[in-house]
Amino acid sequence: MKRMIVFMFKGAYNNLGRILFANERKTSIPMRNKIATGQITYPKVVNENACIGCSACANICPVDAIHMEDLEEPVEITKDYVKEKHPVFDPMKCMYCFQCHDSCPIFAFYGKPAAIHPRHVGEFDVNLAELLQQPIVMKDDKEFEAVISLLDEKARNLLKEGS
Amino acid sequence: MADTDRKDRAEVEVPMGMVHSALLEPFRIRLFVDDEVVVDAEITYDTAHRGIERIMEGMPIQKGLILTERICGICSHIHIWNGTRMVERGLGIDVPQRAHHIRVIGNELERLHSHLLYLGHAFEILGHETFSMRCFMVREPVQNILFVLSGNRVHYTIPVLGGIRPRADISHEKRQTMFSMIDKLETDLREFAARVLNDPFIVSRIKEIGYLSKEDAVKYGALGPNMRASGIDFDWRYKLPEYRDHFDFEVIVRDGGTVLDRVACRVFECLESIKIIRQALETLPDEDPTNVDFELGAMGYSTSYNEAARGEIYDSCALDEVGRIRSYINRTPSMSSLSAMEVSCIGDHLTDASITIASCDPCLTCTNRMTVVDEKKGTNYVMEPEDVLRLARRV
Amino acid sequence: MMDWIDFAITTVCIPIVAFVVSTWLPGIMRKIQARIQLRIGPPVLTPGFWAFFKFLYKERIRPVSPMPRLYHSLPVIGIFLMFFIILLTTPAWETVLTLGTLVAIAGLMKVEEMLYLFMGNLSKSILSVRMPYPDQVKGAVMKGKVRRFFEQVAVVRTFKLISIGSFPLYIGLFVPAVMYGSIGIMAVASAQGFDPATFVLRDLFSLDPLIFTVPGAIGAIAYFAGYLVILNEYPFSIMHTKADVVEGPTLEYAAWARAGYYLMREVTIFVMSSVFVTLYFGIPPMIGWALIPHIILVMLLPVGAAIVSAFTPVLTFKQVYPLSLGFSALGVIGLIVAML
Amino acid sequence: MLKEISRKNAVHIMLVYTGGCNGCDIEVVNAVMSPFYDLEQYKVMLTWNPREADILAVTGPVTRKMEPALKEIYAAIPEPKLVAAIGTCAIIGGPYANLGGDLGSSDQIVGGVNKVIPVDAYIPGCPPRPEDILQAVASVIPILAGKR
Ligand code: SF4
Ligand code: SF4
Ligand code: SF4
Ligand code: SF4
Ligand code: SF4
Ligand code: SF4
Ligand code: SF4
Repeated sequence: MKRMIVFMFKGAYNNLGRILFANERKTSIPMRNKIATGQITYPKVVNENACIGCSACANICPVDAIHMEDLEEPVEITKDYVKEKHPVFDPMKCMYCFQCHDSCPIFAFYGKPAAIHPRHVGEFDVNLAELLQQPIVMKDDKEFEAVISLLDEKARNLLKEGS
Repeated sequence: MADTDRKDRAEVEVPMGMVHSALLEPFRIRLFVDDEVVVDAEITYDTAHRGIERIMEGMPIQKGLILTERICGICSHIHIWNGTRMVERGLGIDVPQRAHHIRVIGNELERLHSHLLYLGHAFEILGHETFSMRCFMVREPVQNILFVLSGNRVHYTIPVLGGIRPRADISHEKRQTMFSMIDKLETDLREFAARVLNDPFIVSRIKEIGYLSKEDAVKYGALGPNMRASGIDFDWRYKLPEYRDHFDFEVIVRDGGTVLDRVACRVFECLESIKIIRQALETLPDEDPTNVDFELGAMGYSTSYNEAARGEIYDSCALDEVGRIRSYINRTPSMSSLSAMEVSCIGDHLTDASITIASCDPCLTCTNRMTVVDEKKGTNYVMEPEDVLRLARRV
Repeated sequence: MMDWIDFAITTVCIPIVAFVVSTWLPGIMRKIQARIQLRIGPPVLTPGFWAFFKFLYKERIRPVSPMPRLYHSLPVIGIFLMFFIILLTTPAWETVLTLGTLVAIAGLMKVEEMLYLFMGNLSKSILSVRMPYPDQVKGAVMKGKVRRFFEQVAVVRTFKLISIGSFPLYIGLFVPAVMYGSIGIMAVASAQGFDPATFVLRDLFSLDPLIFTVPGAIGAIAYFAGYLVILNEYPFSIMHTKADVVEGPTLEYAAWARAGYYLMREVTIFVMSSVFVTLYFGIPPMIGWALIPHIILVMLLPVGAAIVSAFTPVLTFKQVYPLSLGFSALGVIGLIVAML
Repeated sequence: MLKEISRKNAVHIMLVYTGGCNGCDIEVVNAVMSPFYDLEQYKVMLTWNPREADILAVTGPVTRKMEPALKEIYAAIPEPKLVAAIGTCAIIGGPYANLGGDLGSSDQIVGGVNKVIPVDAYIPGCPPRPEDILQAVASVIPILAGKR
């Protein structure tokens, strides 16, 4: 009984504060400001510094939600491989089947986080030059061929050499 | 005998759904009432049938597994995990312990968010908006942890054959973040649980209604917390090596069988889940989380059971020589728990019936089964036992 | 002659005041609830004022109802009833018509409640029986029973609430009558020291409000419970509950008719509270200085209702009956104390 | 004048789930119920009654069973009204309408919402985050206000 009364008074006190002074408010004000100015952006789906620009994701996407755009400044990854394009993702078309993610060679061949993830790609660093020197771990030749056929020609040569 | 008795007493039918504030998901409830006391109930759930099992037929297994996740946005992880587990069992693929741990973490986080969602929904039906909002507030950190872990709040896509997707691997920083978020979550949850279970108004609304006896729970196949709230001590987590050998936790069993027990059961399960997540994070082995050293190929019929937030889940399928799916079957807990609710809401007030039905955590997206589509007439309907019998006789 | 001018001014102005103030009330209530729920909540004018005008400007549709015109006219009747009640409690009407008795108010409130019965029976929304779904080919044991719309379920509930739920309200209404031995509203107010002719703000402190006496306090609690019932506010919103009947009798109101329904509800919140202030604080609504304390005090009940409803679930009849009986019993105790 | 202002200041939103996976549904409910997001601060209030609604938020691919219900509910909303398709399922039918094995994609799905009723706003994601939903809803309100 005594506990109950103490509890009620405490509750009344807390709620008075909430009503009059908006204490303990949980609504996110930064988000409110962002929405008011229309600044909510779609989560990042391509990790630029992990992508080798091989076009596999764009080639496999069943609904054409990805297209490759030429980079303004090509990035030299190894001495004989220059990344010239990068994937651009259209969320309106995507159906989140993960085929782009699963066929991205960074994931398919090296088992590292893929450079593309249709949800949110996350923050991670990959040393591509080093990675591309590693031998490819993939037993099944058929599967290897299937994935490699998705890549553009330059990337195909590169990875075939690497394996 | 009892049936005819009831039949005479019912005066009216009150249909609810498919679009209704208390149901949320599209399903149809027909309540047969005498005055306002429910005499019989019929729950039908074919509206969300999307034919996932059928479109999976012949798909490469990796793609199919991604589709299993899309069966449901609440039990998303458990579907893909159980499917993956089934294939791994069938093909004998070794999975690193680290991957097991991360999958368990995913599953327990899912249990947390599912149970909290359940509570939020229950309060919404009780008309208690404030507490419903508190529930969602407590739930918010869980969603954030999941986002940190996997990059999405709902479909995390953690397991992949042989391990986990590297996106969901737990780095050192991630682990620290998760620890601190979980500590915060636990204090909030305990405070809230104490507040709820001591609120006289709420308890007066949910005690002594929706009684499901132990016998009925067995007979109608209630699963998961619904079954455990009726006094049946069974949990797949006791049997799975992923859990059994590594974690120390309790399975909550209560004897009452009422809505109050089902709610309380879930509240306490949440605390156990937090315990498991902590242990998993603490004992996370340091190794490569994904094993790519396996070959896909023909697989005989393989099965797997697991404990989803809402009860037992079952997957089975076979693979052909190139690893394509043959006859995937997935059976989910809501399916059978719902039929148990058809009986347990009998004898309650109409308003209580909706909380009773909600108290089994109905969620329909996995539950929709056989629909017959008559292309010529352009109609479709759900097969009834009589229809099946008729067809059988005709043959 | 003076009286008649006063009468005319009051008749025009008091409803306008009631309209203006009442459109704020739902917003204030919602804001309080939102604060308790630890969020920002809608701006104060949104739920009452702007929603009302928005609905006025929506496309007029024909409701699915056996008698659409009658159905649409019910909220209008409700609004007029409420304006009538508040006017009955003004001193100006009292001097001219001398109709302002507690019996009249109780009677009009009953009529107001009855409106829900008609509404429910006249509304046939899409959400239950009319939902396109092949129920009849399903396997239920009890095929072919009478199929009932949500609204009709709500009607049954309204009926139950009228017969017992709003009892506390009526007892709360009659505590002052017993206390001062008169059913005239002005008599009750003047017994508490109010004089419409000479009232200035300073007099506020020389009043002797009923609510500060023991029977008055008890009666006020009973009145408050009845107030929640008549507003269908949580915890007594069983005829309006989202858990099964969604919005009950008012489901089919759209466009201007829904605006009308909104206004009816808002005005009910205001008027019921205004009657309370008149009876328990002895300050009736009138064009003059008394209006200021009156309107401030009118906020009391809605604010109380908002706080209570933020902390209670909807109760079923299992709880409503005993609670309502309890409050009635409390009210009766108040009556007895008042008689002593 | 009053018309536009009032429409901008009070909006009612109704949710219909047409057979999605729950993911979108929950994120919408999150946007409405969670105090962290709080839809009501943008003057948008939740309703379950089509007669009261201005915006119809649809999640999930439209299944055959839900098609007639969705049409009727849309018809029950008085003008002006908007439809928001939430999630990739509601936009293009999601994986159910676009993926398939031997038997092709699902024949139980009519497709995206725009195959059944006209759609004014598309919110991508699987599921969209609550903040995406909030921003989209907040940004369609002026369209609603501008309607006849
Ligand atoms: S990769 Fe396959 S699915 Fe995609 S466009 Fe080419 S043929 Fe079609
Ligand atoms: S996840 Fe989206 S972008 Fe990637 S392949 Fe599938 S549809 Fe295309
Ligand atoms: S498949 Fe991966 S590496 Fe290749 S372009 Fe796409 S994101 Fe970049
Ligand atoms: S029964 Fe459920 S899980 Fe199976 S295809 Fe139908 S909707 Fe999907
Ligand atoms: S009863 Fe249901 S779960 Fe069992 S086999 Fe048939 S469809 Fe599958
Ligand atoms: S039981 Fe089915 S619908 Fe419910 S959460 Fe689990 S998978 Fe989803
Ligand atoms: S878009 Fe994704 S989350 Fe939404 S209903 Fe479809 S599958 Fe579920």
